[in-house]
Amino acid sequence: MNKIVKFYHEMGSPPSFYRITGHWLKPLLILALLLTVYGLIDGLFFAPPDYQQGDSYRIMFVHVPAAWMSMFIYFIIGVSGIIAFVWRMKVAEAVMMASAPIGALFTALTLLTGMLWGKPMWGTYWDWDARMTSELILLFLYIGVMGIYSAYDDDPRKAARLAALVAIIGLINLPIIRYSVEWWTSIHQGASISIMGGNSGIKEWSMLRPLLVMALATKFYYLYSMLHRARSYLLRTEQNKSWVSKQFIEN
Amino acid sequence: MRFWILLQRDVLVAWRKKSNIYQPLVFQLLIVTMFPLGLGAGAQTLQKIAPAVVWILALISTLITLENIFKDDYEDGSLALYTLSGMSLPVAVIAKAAAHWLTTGLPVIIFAPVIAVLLHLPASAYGILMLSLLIATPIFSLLGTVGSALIMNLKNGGMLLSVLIMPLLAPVLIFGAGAVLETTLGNTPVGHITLLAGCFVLSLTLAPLAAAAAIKVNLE
Amino acid sequence: MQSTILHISHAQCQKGGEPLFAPVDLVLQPGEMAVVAGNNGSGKTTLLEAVAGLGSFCQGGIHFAPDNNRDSWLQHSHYIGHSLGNKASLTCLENLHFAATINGIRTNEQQLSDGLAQVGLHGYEYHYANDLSAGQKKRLSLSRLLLLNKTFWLLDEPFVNLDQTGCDWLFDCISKHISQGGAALLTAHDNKRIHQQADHFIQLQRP
Amino acid sequence: MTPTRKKRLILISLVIMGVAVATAIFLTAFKDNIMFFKSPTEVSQNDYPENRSFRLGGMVKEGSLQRLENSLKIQFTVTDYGADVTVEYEGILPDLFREGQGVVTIGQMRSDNIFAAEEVLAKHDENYMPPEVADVLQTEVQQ
Repeated sequence: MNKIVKFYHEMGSPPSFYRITGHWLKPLLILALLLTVYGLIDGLFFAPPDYQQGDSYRIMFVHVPAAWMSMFIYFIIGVSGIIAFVWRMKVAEAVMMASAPIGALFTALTLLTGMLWGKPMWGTYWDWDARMTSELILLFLYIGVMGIYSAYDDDPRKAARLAALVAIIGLINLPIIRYSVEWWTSIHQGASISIMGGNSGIKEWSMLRPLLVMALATKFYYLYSMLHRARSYLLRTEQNKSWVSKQFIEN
Repeated sequence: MRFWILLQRDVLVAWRKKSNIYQPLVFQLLIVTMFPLGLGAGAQTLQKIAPAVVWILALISTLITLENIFKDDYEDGSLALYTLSGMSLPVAVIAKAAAHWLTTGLPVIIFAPVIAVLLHLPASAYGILMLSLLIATPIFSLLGTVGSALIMNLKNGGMLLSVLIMPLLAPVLIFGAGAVLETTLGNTPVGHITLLAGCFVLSLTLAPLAAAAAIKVNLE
Repeated sequence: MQSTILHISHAQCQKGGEPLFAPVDLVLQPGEMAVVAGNNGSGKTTLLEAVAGLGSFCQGGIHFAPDNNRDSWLQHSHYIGHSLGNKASLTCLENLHFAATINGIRTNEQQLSDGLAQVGLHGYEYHYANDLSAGQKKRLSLSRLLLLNKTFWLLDEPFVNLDQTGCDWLFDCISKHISQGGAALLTAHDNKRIHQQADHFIQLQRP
Repeated sequence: MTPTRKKRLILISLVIMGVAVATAIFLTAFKDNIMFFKSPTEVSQNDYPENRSFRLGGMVKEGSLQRLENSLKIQFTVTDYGADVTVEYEGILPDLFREGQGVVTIGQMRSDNIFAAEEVLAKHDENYMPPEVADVLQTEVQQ
């Protein structure tokens, strides 16, 4: 138990956060790359075609993990926003601001792959149904968080606190996205995988496998990219602190 | 008493500068003339888009006035007067929002039938149009205080304010324009109006807190 | 009165993550005046705003005896900053009325015009604040001090924009306030006279 | 209780109350169920806007798809197993358009009670499986 508490405190201080996560970057990147390559090959070549959609459904192996990430990252931003706002923790600010562009990227990827999937399957690139609209709003929220931060570029601390406030307000969108397909009957299908073990979704292991692998790969990629950005964020905002200059002397 | 004096002062300030009140309306009128000119279309097409256009115009003309809710007070220092008076900040925010609604939301509601006539909105929908705006314009003002508080010491914060506020206003637009549309189609707008009312209660509860938090951060 | 004491201990303000000035200590009791001096950009305004409650300290902080309650501190202090807090499109009377009411003080028109007369704005009751000169605007905001009757006055460069008689008047005004058991914390970067009068003199220095 | 604490308590209870009221309102509204579609049953009861586009959603009835002679038009029946509506459409159907599958059509009701679709969108479900599995499932169902 003591070890966990100690680890928690270490991760809260910028220098030890910087030092500890430095060791994680390379393994994370390698894991992310390997899993992506494996997942894509598995999904594109070895998974069986769908009984309805044939081969077109394979875009799901990018679309669904990206969609999960778009929401997962916003959740992380919201939580670290709360921590940054209430306890003014610098590392939380770094995690929040480092996550935002990655989340925006995954959201854009979700929308794009969704459109490419929608054209042949539904017959349209875009339909203003609740799921798509709320996902688009999620993209605007990411842009808002980054926008308010960059607007206050003369004072990063204040910028981060205001961005945290925007992120917390935006959390209200997450349940809307999640339940949009259930609350409004719309063209978008329901969840492919249900944690509660619903009666629908993907049952075939050979189809599920690449999806799960890709979900893991995107998580690792996010971790790698987020930590990488968070570290440089800390270097930038703490550039006058002694630990930063020590880092540069060591390298 | 503090609530009323703040409300009264803001209404008085707006009243002294009447251009703030009528300019959004002129703006609406100008934009609405662009629609028939740009579409080159007859009454039927206009009628089709009328619910959405009236609503979007109400939204945009309010949006351009949001920036100054706190910015003016911040610049002339009177923000310090009420933040340091010991008055509860969320209550002050509600007073500011109420004053903003009285000076921009209310004129927009009263003016809405004029816009609706120009777009050939069926007469049956006028009541619901005004009702939906009556519930929704306070939401604009309330969420506007949040946006305005976030950008109050930025020089050009207007665009950023739109980016921050628009996603939150999207559901309001969907339900509001939806209510009007359903009425023109002969359906019941009750569901949409109820959702609007829910949005109003939610923003009345949370927006003052968020705006107060933003003011506090901005004053640090 | 003796129980209300402002205690600033080892306080520092930050801008962009960097401390602005070396730590400041101050104990201000009723009947005392403190003057903050320093070059431009040394953080005088930031310090005063933080004391007033408009900002925050990155290190140390203020303690308000006896109960260190923010509300009671706000109840006992009034701050006049660079932005004077007058609404340009309201008349002098309306501005003063708003300031009094928002601070929970009921006034009648006679009291308000008396307040204006005291700062030499007699006859300007129905002029818009916008139409006043810079010095008159300053006088308008200073009139709040007399009306609100708070113990601690926090004044940011109060002598700027005032003419000679205005400066003399304000000087007397502050002296009188202090002799009656009030206290003042003000910034003045080059006013020798007030520097000499000060019970506490704080020269802000680079950290 | 100190005044500050009391104030905070009042504030928190007000917020909880506000959120609760809002949630209650939302839930009643969702009970009314705002539909983006009209179902064939609603259409058969004349519960649809006249002379105006609306969305009709349902299942494509098995064996109902046919090509009209001497034209590019196709005709099929949309059903919700309570009522049927005949839909006429000219254009390319999406890949997923199948008999027995969900469909969303946007168009107007003609006076001859045929729904003239301007757009046909296929709605598919969240089940993915290889064809063989689907076949097995199919035979199981038939048994």
